[in-house]
Amino acid sequence: MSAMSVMSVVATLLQVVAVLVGAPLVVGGMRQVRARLEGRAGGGVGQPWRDLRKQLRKQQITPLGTTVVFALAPAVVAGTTLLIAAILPLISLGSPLDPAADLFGVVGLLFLGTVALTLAGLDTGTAFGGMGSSREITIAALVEPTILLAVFALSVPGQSANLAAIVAAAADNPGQLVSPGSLLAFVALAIVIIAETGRLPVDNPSTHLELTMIHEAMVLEYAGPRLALVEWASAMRLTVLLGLMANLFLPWGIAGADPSPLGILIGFVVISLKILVLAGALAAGEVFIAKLRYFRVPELLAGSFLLALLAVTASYFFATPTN
Amino acid sequence: MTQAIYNGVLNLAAGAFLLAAVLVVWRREVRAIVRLLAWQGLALAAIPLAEGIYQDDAALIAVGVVVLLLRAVALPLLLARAVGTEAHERRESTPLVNTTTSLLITAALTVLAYAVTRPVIALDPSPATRAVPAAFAVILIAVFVMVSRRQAVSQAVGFMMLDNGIAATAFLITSGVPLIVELGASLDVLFAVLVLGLLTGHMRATFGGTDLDQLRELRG
Amino acid sequence: MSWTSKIRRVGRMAEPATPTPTNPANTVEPPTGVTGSLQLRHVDCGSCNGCELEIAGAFSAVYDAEQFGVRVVASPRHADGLIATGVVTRNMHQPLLNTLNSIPQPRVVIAVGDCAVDGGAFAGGYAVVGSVADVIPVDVRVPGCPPSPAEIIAALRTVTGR
Amino acid sequence: MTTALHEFPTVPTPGQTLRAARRARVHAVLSGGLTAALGTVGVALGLSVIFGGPRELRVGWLLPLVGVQLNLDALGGLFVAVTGAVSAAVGIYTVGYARREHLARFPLTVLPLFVAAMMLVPAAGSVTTFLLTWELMAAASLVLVLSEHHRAEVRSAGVFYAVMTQLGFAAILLALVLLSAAGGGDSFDTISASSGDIPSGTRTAIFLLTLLGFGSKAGLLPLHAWLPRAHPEAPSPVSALMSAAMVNMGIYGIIRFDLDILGQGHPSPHWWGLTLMIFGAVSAVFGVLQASVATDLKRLLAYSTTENMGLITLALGAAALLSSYGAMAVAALAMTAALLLILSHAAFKTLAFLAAGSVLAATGLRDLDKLGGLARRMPGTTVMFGIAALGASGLPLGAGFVGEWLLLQSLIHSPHDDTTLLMLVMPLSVGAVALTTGLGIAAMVKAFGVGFLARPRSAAAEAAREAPASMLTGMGLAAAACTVSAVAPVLFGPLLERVLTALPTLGGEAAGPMLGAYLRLPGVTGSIAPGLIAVALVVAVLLALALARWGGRHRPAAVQAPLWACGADSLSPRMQYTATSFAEPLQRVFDNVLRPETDVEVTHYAESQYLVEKVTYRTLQADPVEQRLYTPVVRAVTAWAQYVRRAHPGSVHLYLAYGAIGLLVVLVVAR
Repeated sequence: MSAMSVMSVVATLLQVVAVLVGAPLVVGGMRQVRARLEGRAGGGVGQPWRDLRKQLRKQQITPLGTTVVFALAPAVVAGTTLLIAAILPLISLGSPLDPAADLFGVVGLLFLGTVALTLAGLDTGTAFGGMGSSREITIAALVEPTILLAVFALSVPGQSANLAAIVAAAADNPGQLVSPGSLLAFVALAIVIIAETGRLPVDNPSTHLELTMIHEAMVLEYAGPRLALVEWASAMRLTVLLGLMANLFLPWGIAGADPSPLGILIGFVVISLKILVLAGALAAGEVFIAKLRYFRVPELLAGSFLLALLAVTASYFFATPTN
Repeated sequence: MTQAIYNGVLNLAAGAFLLAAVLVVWRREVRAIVRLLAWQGLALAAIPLAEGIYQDDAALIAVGVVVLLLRAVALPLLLARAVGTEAHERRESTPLVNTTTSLLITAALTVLAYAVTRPVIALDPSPATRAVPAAFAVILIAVFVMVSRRQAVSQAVGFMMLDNGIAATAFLITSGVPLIVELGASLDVLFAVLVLGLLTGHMRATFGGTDLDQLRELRG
Repeated sequence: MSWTSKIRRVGRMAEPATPTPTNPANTVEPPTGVTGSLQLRHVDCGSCNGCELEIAGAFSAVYDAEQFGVRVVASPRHADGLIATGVVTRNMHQPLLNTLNSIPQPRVVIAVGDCAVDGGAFAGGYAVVGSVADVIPVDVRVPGCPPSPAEIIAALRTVTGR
Repeated sequence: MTTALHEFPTVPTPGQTLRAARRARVHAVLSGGLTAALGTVGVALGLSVIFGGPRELRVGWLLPLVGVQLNLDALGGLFVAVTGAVSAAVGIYTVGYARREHLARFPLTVLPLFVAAMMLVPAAGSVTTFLLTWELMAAASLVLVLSEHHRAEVRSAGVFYAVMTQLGFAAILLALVLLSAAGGGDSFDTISASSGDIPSGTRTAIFLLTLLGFGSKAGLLPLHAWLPRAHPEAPSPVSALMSAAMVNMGIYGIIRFDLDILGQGHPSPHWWGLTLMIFGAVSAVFGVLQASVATDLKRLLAYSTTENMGLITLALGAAALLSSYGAMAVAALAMTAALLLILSHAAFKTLAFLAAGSVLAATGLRDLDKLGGLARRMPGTTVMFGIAALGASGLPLGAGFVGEWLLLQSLIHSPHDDTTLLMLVMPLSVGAVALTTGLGIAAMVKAFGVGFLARPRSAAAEAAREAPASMLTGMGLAAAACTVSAVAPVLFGPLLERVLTALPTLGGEAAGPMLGAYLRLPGVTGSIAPGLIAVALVVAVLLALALARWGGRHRPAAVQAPLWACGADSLSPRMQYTATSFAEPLQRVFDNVLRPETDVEVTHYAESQYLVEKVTYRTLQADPVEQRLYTPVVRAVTAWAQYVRRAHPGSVHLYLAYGAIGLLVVLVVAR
């Protein structure tokens, strides 16, 4: 594309590298916030990185009877997440991949990762693997309507579902951001992101009880480098989704389509701050809530669907003439 | 206050107003519901306050202040006192319609509200009238809450949401209600809540709970 | 909200950490060479649950073993080591071996409590195969009946090196 | 299949067996080859019509009075080409399948006939010809469904299919008779020219009747009941033809008569589009819900057909609705989505049914609860089904993705200035499409993950072996089509553009979306590049694999180890999740719609009620629409038939008298 300048490529590469390096730190920060609120000292922000480095040095175990699906699923989850990190407007607007996939495409890629992991859970042929996959796919199926409706609501002001257009429209017209449609979409999207990344109250990421697991149950058989990839990928998913959320609703500070080096620097610092604040808020909120009973999760998702529907309706009907 | 800020505040208030109603449908904890009602009162009060400040109308600001005190503070406090201390009274344990279905019905009601208020907006398109569908949706949702809840307090919340919705519609369509009218309406609600408080007390004394289904026993 | 004020009032519960053990005589090289990260799979081979309580205490807010990089995990595939308690009963003999074999290399075995170290009060019992050390090679021993959380943490820190 | 062998009670001599085997091979090759050849001709013909202009053929002598009129235009050409492509793949596949499954000679003979009939339907240029070819197609397919008529389920499915297809035909017959009467002619051209003069009451009647007739052929709710019965019971190549090609004829009928011919005169009223959208959305959601809880592999695929036809109808409805509001550009988008969905659905559904057929041939099983572990035993088939499942789930890199993306784009870009209807319908439609996609993913993960991965759940699955080369080749063709529509829909670009231009009533004059390497939408901002995504994803996955090698020199050698059985020695395959348990959460969530019959029975030991002897869990997922809607109707019809039976005492004389009286009445009335 003509808009594809050297600097926008640099910004995109920086995004990918920053997500790769920063995602474990985000998770470490969230665990640290939780630990401090619980009165513990906590393992420190760098703990997930230590765990990752250690897992990468451990033996790889392939359970007997599994196929290439089990072997490749971690790479597919990580790959889709990296690709999403390259598409999203995190640091700058002009990712060369932006015209290649709009928000629907990004959601599709996200689900592709989820599907890869659920298939891996089934592939092991263990009771817990199947259980985790069944639960994960049920939640994913119920999350999809909310996500797509929220995308719809967000695409109304910018007249496009392409991410750069949505974020640019929001940045140009900050009044839209406090409109009911935008707020409702924010809440709806927050709920589905929580559900998709397996955070409380949908899933408890730190549970040890197999019977209460969703995401963890699927990956019980992974060891060593593949486990490292799975955990890395889930940290990256959380990070990019928080980044997406931050820039959809608080677009300030993002560099333009053809950024200057200073713009990239500012964009990088600003998005890091936004993600850290959002992650901290999420972790702090989790201290106060317990996991929902699995069969009450559909209620939560029906609620988020309602909010997303209201968001679309509101953004249609409220659409104040933006002179 | 500039036009843009006025628009923003009005939209925000309408959105929060509607959101509070939706959350009332969602939650089962009676205390949480009462708290949400207070938030809704706050959003309601923001409408006349914003209009008053925007139009420099002292009477409207006064109405806003009255609404704020009454609906965001006084009434929720009174209701909170009516909530029983027994565990089974603090939760809508078994609503007549399950939560998922309630939420879907709420969605349908809201969409309906948006559809039927189109002509009203078309009469006089302004930022205020554009928010009317939200207020109207709250009225419909309130009726639904009253239909589907068992606890007397949740019924009262439904009733107050109904009144909030009517008040919001009035504020938005007429761009302000005379102080005396608003006072009258609000006092009406206040009395209703007092009476409800008395009634729940009596019910608790008689039946040991405030589940309205038990009223059926009164039938000879 | 009452929870927020409680969080503020209590503040930090965990006791300040003592210096990292550095004496090479009684430390174990971290299995992978990465310090400060140790995931453990716990196996109760036939314990009286005294050691379990103390282990739970070690991971509580007061002792907070997590600050030294130690975590208990659900799957042995995710673990670097086995933390075993109690004497090995006949019924738990094979499961103990299965669990150990499911842990990817390199791995450590930590025996917690007198029973696990040398059989303790149950040594020679008719349902007992032996202590954990009799059945599998043990790298770290934590004697005591039961050992205190502080002793358990001290032993764990000789492995994590943190 | 064991049942097929039971038909030969006497043991044949070795010489006979050899000769029979050779004859069977010749039949298989002849029938399959002919089918494939017909298919190839169909593709060539379709493409030549699309790019070269319409062709006409009149055979006056074939049918008395009116003659047979064949008139192939771009729209018909598309459907002929799709049918041809499906038939080509199915034909090659049949060569191997017929021998493995011992297909009888009769169905093998009818197979090419069925394909020919299906390709004649879109080529029909007049009402009579259309009705003739339609009935030919229906009859041929019925014969094929009944191939394994010795099984009771097949006969029951056949009865269902026969009744419903004939009722549908009656509706179509009535509609077309009305149309040709009002339009003043038999040929479609004549009717189109004068369709503006058709009074609105007649138009409405024709619309409703065609919707009924063609909707039942396309498997739309509530006329879908035959589809999940007949498609699974037919031999798999026939299932593929029916599910990937024949159902399209229902869609063709709706486009041809309701949108094209009736749309020539004046724009259709808003409620036509709306009705189509509602039927489509309800069918899509219901179909996918049933698919997500189905445990029979072919039944699952059949319900997925209902789902996809629903989506296509939704897209058609959106196109009609939008064009009735004058939003031609977006209407063209919706129409492109519908056409692309037809193409991609044909590709992945052919593949899915063929793969299910090789599983059936290898194991004799359709029940997912008994399958599993096929990935190691039938790797080729597993890959094929994986491609099909990815296509059906509507995920990126899958065949269905681009079509669904276009549909969503057309829904979110509908104008929303002053039209309350659009403002209400479009968000709800997006919700319906999204729910369909989400549940579709669950259904396909179940079919692939439970059916092909994990460990075999029965001895039959354990003993499965790979399908022969001809079957794999047939599947390979369909897989290639899937891949093209997944990563390079650009190849379909010129094709769809020609078809769109030939449909002037649906915004054909407005520019359709540009299906280049980047799909760009005209008039609105929005683009996607499926090929680029595929390449980028491969790069990203390689990058992830490279990252996982980091620190590899410190790592002990990788090993294989038995599964972690929570300390126990081994896991029995029975401990795995089955299709039933996998779908149980969804079944519970949608309990109100699906209304499954579940039954838990706990037996205690006589000694103590605290000791459980066994727990029996039984669940039956029937089709709730069928139960609630069809059962009363069938019961009423049966009761009425019982009543009428009294007039049938068995006396020939009485019957002759009935005839005579009837004749007299006709003479008097028609005087």
